[in-house]
Amino acid sequence: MTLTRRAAIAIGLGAPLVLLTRPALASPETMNAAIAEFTDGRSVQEGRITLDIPVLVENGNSVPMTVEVDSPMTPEDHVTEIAVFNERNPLPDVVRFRPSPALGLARFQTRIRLGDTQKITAIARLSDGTLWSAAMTVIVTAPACIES
Amino acid sequence: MKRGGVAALAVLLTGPAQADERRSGFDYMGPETQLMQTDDMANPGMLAVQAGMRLWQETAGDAERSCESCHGDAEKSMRGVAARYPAYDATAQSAVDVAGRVNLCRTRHQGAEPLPQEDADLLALVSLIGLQSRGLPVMPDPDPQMSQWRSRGADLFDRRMGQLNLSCAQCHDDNAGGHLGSAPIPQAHPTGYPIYRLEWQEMGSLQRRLRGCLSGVRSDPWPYGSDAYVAIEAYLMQRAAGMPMETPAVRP
Amino acid sequence: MWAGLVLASALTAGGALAQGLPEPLPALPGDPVRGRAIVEDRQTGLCLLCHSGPFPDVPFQGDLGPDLTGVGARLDPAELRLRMVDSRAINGDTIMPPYFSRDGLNRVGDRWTGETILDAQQIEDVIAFLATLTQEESE
Amino acid sequence: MTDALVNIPETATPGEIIEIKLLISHPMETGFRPRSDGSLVPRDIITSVRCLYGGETVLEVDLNPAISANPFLVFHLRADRSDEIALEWTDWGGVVHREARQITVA
Repeated sequence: MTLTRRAAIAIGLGAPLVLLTRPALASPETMNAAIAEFTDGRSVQEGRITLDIPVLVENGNSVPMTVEVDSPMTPEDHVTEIAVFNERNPLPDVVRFRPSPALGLARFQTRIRLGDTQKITAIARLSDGTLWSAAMTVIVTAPACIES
Repeated sequence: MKRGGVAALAVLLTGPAQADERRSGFDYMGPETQLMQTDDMANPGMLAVQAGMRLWQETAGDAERSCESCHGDAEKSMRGVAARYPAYDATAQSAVDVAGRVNLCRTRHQGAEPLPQEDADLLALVSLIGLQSRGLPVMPDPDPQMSQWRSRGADLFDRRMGQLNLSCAQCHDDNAGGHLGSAPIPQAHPTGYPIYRLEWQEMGSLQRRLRGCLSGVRSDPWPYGSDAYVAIEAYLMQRAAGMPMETPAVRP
Repeated sequence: MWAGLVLASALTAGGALAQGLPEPLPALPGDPVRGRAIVEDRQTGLCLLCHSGPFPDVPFQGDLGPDLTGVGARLDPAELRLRMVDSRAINGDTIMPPYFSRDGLNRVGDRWTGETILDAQQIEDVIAFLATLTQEESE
Repeated sequence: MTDALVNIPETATPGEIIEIKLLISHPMETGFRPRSDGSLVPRDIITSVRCLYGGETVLEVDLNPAISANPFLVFHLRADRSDEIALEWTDWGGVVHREARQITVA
């Protein structure tokens, strides 16, 4: 990697994490707009999908996230798409999974960036067209030491 | 050196009083970050190791030699090596850390330019070498020349620096386990370098980590490669004698 | 310079350490509202990296220094001022940075050479704010 | 050359749901990070990951700048036949990287 990839900031012992995500923060409104586009105005029910993220994370640069939908994953009854949204990163979209029933299990794990404490929302679209959601608030701690 | 020798050396170098109370930075991390380190398939440091394995076998420099040309299989020849470093190099009349050793090999034996500090290839090779000591106890170089390096490192560790006027020891000895903001202050045992630091989002050396603290107290870091860093590395590794190596570690 | 002189007089006053700096620094009277902002800002005051206190809106306060809850009842402004200006006058081994002293510093980074962590006005503002923290328990 | 760690079981029993892990060496530059002169470091991310089982797409993943550096992905697959399992990911320049493994199901 190159030296230029390191931000030339040396503020002292305390500095906020947000250097990654400075310019334009998304807002709950932009997240809601992105969700509305995904759901196409259909109603969303709570349940069937679970979102597993540590409530308190040590560094927002790498936050483990697991999303799982309670689905038999058969050709007749399966998940067609899962979308994850956030409300305070610069962009509301985090990740989308489009599984086929061949997976057998609708469970996905990845690591995400969170620029700040915020609400994360996951929505699953099933093969019958219904939409299911889960949401949770994740507290991102500010690292104490940031270097130049 | 045999196992008994390791234990004896550990006691000799650290004194028995510290032995029970030393904790790796690993112990201060949350379970998710710990799992990121312990699962080789989830640990981004293993990407550096993979790159290091490729580089180990690639020739470099005018001599058209690879690391492997001289050292053979890294898993055999490099076992335990990183646990001894920094070590004294009689020709250079200097203590060198593992990265410094790689660069000495490049200039002396490969006819290649030294790699810049924090160069991804250098970190990859040092990660590969470090992995071959994972789980082995830190076993500082017994060369008597090292003692002056360690005492210089101890002096620097205890010296207040910067506008905030703090020494390494004031945080990492006197206040280890306390919290600076939300961040727990670890005891400064460098058993896992190079580390994948979530803050950096890439691999980095102990020198980079030390520079971070120097900037944090509003001091000017020494240039990369300075003797001052090697001295502190040597001192810290002596304090960590007997603790298991963790390379490549993950830290917040 | 000025701080150094004040500190020297504090250090020598009356054999035992003087416990305070009664004279305000050359600044307008401290403003507790500005002082609170400085204390709560992790990049300006840095205070809550090490201290906790009655600051419900600030997450993740440190625990290295004394809790600031009730500090205004425990210490008078002169005592607060000395601890802010240079806490080494109270305890030579303190981890409290010298907020208004350039004495005896080592390897200060170029960006900060010749600068104090806070200026006189900021110190007075912080003192004015800390003096308001007289409630002994946080709610 | 992109480094990646790919973990796909070599064998499975028919109908077994296996776990697949992928860790890709990539900075996932967000496009929002300022340089010291104020300009932004251009975005450079992996945009998508695909899994193919015997040539049939079984999973597509869309990635955004909110995915961490060195993207890590864990998912599952019902192993019902011996065949090739391939992982393909597309970078910002549109280049597709591919790692494939053979699984024996018996």
